[in-house]
Amino acid sequence: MQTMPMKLVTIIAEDELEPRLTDDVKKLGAHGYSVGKVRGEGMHGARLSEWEGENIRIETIVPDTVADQIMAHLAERYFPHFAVVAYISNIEVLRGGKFA
Amino acid sequence: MQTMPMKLVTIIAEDELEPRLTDDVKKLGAHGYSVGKVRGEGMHGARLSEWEGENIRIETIVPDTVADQIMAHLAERYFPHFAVVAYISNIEVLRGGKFA
Amino acid sequence: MQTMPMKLVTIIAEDELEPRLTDDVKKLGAHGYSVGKVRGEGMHGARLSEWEGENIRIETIVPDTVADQIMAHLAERYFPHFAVVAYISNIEVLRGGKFA
Amino acid sequence: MDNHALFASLLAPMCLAFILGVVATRVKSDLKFPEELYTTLTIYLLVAIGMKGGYKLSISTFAEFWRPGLAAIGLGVCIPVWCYFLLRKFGKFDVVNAAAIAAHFGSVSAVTFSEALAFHDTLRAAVTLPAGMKFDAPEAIPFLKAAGVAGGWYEGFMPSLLTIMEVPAILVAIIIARISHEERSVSSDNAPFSEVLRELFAGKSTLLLLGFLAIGFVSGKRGWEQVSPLFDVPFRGVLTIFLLEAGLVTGRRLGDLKKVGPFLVGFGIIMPILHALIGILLGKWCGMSPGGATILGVLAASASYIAAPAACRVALPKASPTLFLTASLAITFPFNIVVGLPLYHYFAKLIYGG
Amino acid sequence: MDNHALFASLLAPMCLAFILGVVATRVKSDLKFPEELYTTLTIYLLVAIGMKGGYKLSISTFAEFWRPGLAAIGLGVCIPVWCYFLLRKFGKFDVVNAAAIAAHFGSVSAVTFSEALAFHDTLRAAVTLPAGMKFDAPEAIPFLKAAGVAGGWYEGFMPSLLTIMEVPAILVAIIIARISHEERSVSSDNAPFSEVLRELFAGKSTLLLLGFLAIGFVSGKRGWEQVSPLFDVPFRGVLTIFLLEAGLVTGRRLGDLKKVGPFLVGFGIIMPILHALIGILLGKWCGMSPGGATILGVLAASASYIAAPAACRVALPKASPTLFLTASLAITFPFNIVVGLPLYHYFAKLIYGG
Amino acid sequence: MDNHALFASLLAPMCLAFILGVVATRVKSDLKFPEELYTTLTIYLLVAIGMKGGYKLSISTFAEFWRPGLAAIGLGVCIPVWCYFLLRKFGKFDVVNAAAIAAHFGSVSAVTFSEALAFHDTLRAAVTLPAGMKFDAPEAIPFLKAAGVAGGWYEGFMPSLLTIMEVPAILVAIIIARISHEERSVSSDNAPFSEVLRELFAGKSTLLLLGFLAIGFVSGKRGWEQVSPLFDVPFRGVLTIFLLEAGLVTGRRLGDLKKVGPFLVGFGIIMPILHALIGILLGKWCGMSPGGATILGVLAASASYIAAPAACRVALPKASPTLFLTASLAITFPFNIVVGLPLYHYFAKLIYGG
Ligand SMILES: Nc1ncnc2c1ncn2[C@@H]1O[C@H](COP(=O)(O)O)[C@@H](O)[C@H]1O
Ligand SMILES: Nc1ncnc2c1ncn2[C@@H]1O[C@H](COP(=O)(O)O)[C@@H](O)[C@H]1O
Ligand SMILES: Nc1ncnc2c1ncn2[C@@H]1O[C@H](COP(=O)(O)O)[C@@H](O)[C@H]1O
Ligand code: NA
Ligand code: NA
Ligand code: NA
Repeated sequence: MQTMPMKLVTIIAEDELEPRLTDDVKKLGAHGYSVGKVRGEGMHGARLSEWEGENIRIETIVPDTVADQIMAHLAERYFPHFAVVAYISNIEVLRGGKFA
Repeated sequence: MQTMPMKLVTIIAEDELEPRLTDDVKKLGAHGYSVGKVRGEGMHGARLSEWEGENIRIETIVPDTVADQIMAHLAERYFPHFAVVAYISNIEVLRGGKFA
Repeated sequence: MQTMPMKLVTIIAEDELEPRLTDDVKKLGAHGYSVGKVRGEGMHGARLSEWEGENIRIETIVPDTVADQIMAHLAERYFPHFAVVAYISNIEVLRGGKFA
Repeated sequence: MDNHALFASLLAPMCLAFILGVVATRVKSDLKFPEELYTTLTIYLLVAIGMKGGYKLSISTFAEFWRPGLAAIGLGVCIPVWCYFLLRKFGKFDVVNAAAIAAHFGSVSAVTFSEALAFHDTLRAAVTLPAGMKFDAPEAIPFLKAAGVAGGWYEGFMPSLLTIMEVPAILVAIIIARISHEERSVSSDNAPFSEVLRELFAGKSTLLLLGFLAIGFVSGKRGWEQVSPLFDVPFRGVLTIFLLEAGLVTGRRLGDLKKVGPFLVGFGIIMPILHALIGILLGKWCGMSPGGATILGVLAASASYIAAPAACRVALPKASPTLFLTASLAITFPFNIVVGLPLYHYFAKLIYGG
Repeated sequence: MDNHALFASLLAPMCLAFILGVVATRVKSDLKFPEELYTTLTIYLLVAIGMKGGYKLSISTFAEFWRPGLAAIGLGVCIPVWCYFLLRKFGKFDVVNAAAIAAHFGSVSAVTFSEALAFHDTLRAAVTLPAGMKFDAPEAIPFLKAAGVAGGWYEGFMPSLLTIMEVPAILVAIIIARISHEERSVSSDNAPFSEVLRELFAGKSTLLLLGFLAIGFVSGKRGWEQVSPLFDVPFRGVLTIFLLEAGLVTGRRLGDLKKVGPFLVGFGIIMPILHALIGILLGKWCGMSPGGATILGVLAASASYIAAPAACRVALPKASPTLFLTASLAITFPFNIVVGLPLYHYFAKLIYGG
Repeated sequence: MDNHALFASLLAPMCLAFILGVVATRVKSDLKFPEELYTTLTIYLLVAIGMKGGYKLSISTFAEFWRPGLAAIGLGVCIPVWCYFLLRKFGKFDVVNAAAIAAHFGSVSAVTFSEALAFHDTLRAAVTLPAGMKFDAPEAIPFLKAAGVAGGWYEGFMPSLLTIMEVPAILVAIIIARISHEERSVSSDNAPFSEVLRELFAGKSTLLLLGFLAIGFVSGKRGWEQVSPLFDVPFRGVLTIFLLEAGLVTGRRLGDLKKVGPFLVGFGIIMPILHALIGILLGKWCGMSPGGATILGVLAASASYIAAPAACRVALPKASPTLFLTASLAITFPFNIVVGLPLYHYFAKLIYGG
């Protein structure tokens, strides 16, 4: 089995942003994504229940360049105004073509 | 604290496959796993609500060899027919023996 | 975009421990965390439904030293008595200052 | 179409809630239902339908039931056959997709069925009865029956027909796919047939419908009285909430209409009309009441979106959910709920001369 | 304050459940509600309020309605203006935070409103009626009205006022923020105004309230009868469960009281009292019944925690949720539920001379 | 065993739904309940039981209550003691596991209790009453009482006994574990005793039961009338849904029976029978009605699966959930629901001579 290196971009954000963020990652070149629900605490205070709003956790497997573009886009459009956290990890996948 | 390197295999798949997949990873040598719920979009279209079916996200911490076997097994049995995505990441754990 | 290396500590534990664990990670220096729900199986048997209790999955982005302290703390206080699994991964973030 | 039928369909809270759901997605509302609520409402509807059907069956006779029962099976077996050939021949779909769509149109939708019952109950409430008599009292039955199509009366065993019609079409469609040449060559990919059978009968909708049909039958009137405050009294309120959610999902899927092409859109509207007509005629031929025949027509017209998708994912994993879900959820389901019900009622009027 | 009013507020299961929720967080109970249950209960309450309001509106006349309707809009427009200036001038809040808090106090809380209705229904149940007459029968209305403040009677269109008052205050507050100098300089950060408007009217609470108001209005009595077993009969039980959850959330937020400072705590108690007074006086001036005027006062006094936070997150993303949520959830909401209701009832008694 | 008792247990929808749930797991159905639904149903059941119990307690006298109350505490204190010694001596379990299992058998199950109430209500419905009298009317009570064991009448304060019996057994079992030598040596691992106490009384089941017992007591008849359409009327329907889910979980756990060994299987069947007998005799000795004594027996026989597991995880983290959950969920719970209820009813008949 020959695995290929790929980047995993994980975005944690307010759930109101879900439609915008998933649109954006698709436009920037991601061929897919997965979204889970999380609660959390950070600089913007606690988001631990529906009353306070909750967070989503978006994961998308993308090539290096797309990962960089997503991060740059987040830094420009979202970081200044919204409760958004994002990070990149290195992963190995099979069928690299599916994500490139 | 002496940490040990280990592999984390993450599998995203249709929720109908959960019992099969967790059985398989256990048979291939994983001593445990965790499953969360996610929604998602990919090649097979959107799986964003119960009507369309939803996805699960299985994580299992395993030694290198088991990780490879799991990936090979997925590539053979699941990738051709089902909406399944999988990747490996490098992690560090304590108590390496728990996972080997 | 200049990314910075950071550690991601992931903790999987019984949901009863959530308040204690999130308090502990904050005290040890994490500026934020996210919590999702997972089910799972491991040494302590299956935790696959509310009847058996369920698990949570805490993620916190922290600098290296804090990651080590969290792991050491878990090893001392939690591993002997509770169903807890934890691992560290390397990630890249923007705005490193937010997490340090 | 008279006023009552119009109210009973278009102006009833159920239908309006469905439309509100579609509107909400069009204005990009942040309204969304937790998935767990959807699952919970589905469980409720299936349990409630099954339980009530079982109780009603326990007070029906075999003589009344056997003919409609056979008709229902016949519809379930035949509909997927002609759907498959039309989809292959004129729709140019490949084997697996044609079979999967055929399975959906041959099987049935419990929610469309519930709407049909609610529709008839509303008709019933509008019948003029002797002073002081309530429309749901047993003494009212002769008057309702006498009112014919407008009386809204239907046989109590209708949920049994729903249950009967759920599985056969899916089985037939899978068999068609398996015996066709193309599919055989890749059959090693597929789950064994026994597995498919188990999946079908153990599938949640069949299991709940069949299981609670049995429970309702066995525990009879005494059992029904214990649970009807939950499973009967608030039923239409729950259906309203469910249809709001159904509208949200349908609205989100409307964008897929382009993807599936005009053939499937036309197919998803014309076939239900045809199936409804056949169902009503068959119902009359079996000696069913006008209401019962209309509901049999609705069952024939409705397309499954719980049992069939789950079965197709296992038995025909190469079929595209975009095709079969869009056809059943975004085309046939709203058509039946909004236009179909009063239309089929009108057919019944013509056929029974009400 | 007489015994009935006291029972109707403090000893009713709803209020006690709220207190139990607060106590549970104080003793660090592991009791928590699934978020999906919260969402489900919210959907239920909004649908039920809207639907009942629409039905009641369908049996009201425009002549009764127009004056209270205008009064409600007036309150929604004016409250955020004076709140904003007080918060800026005496509270020393910056533009965005002052505007966001003002939006919350100008808008309304559907749960506080429901509690106010339940409170009045309980009063009503205590009125002495001719033997054999039920307090919810139409014949009882003249007796209830005759009992004045103690009769607990209110106009059926109150939920329409709730709906009317939800949006304007939020709009006004956002406009104030936008035209103020500080904010203009960073306006490129903000969503365009059209987007804010869409967000407001498509926001889930407005959409459900408005949508079901329309559905209730259109489907009228027949529609109402179909769904009232779910949306009316168990309403107060559901409210009890909801208030238990509200208590849990309020309890967890009590710790934030320190963070927001004494000014906001005082503001969150004094302003509701003031607004309630204004509301009741305005209601009387519009010719409303004592009960209706009290409820208008409650609407004015209540602070939003569904529509306003969602809108502020989009339109004023720099506003601090800790400030506006703590003010509305941890201060004003419990104050209104526990102390406010009987107090405003007492005001109405003084004003109407009951 | 007469027909009514048989119907009341085996053929009632609740019990059949439980069996359906077990069957569903055996045929590997994809039917599963969202966890949130389970939590919601649990909250509903506990609130409903507590609230009704509080209301009924508010119309009971202390003279009726004190003896059964003491008996309940006595059972809660003694059962874990003898269970512990049997488990240590004959079962060869270690200290923590023996204590944890003893805690489960000494504490009680709210669902088994609810089934016992539903069982008796069904009996009650079968009593022959003077024409026109309803079995739940106050006038019927003398007739029900006169019918003895078959009358299905029981004291209104039974939910208070449930509440009383929840905590003591868990406390006693934990104390036993702590004072035993083995455990003391590792006591530094354990949560301090004060923490355990808090955990017990703030645990969700105790908090909801106790809290709503108080709310029901304080808000009395007027409060009860406001919420009974949600907490009383549909109760048995909700219980049916809950038992379906309980069946699913039990079914999945049946595979663990092998793991726990034959001793625990026998223990989980024989001890409940013994405890039921003791409970019924004690109830008679306290002057309780046959129905009340049977239900006290059921409480003694039932094993906890909400409060006890949560407490053991904190206080005895080394105890194995496989052991205590399999014993209470997969053995004792189904035994009590399916076989136990009619059996204990039969015991009551022998003891009271009904
Ligand atoms: N250090 C962190 N590690 C993990 N998640 C975080 C961290 N900081 C913030 N978050 C998540 O991101 C959300 C927004 O963060 P913030 O903008 O800091 O309030 C929080 O609600 C958390 O869910
Ligand atoms: N590039 C991706 N990154 C993250 N998740 C993905 C990606 N592609 C697909 N997925 C997830 O895997 C599921 C199946 O993918 P697919 O087979 O491509 O439809 C989707 O529903 C997503 O939840
Ligand atoms: N190898 C593993 N990989 C991923 N998750 C695990 C693994 N082992 C255990 N877990 C998770 O950690 C929880 C507690 O583990 P344990 O203490 O081994 O029972 C389990 O319920 C799983 O959710
Ligand atoms: Na059909
Ligand atoms: Na207000
Ligand atoms: Na017991």
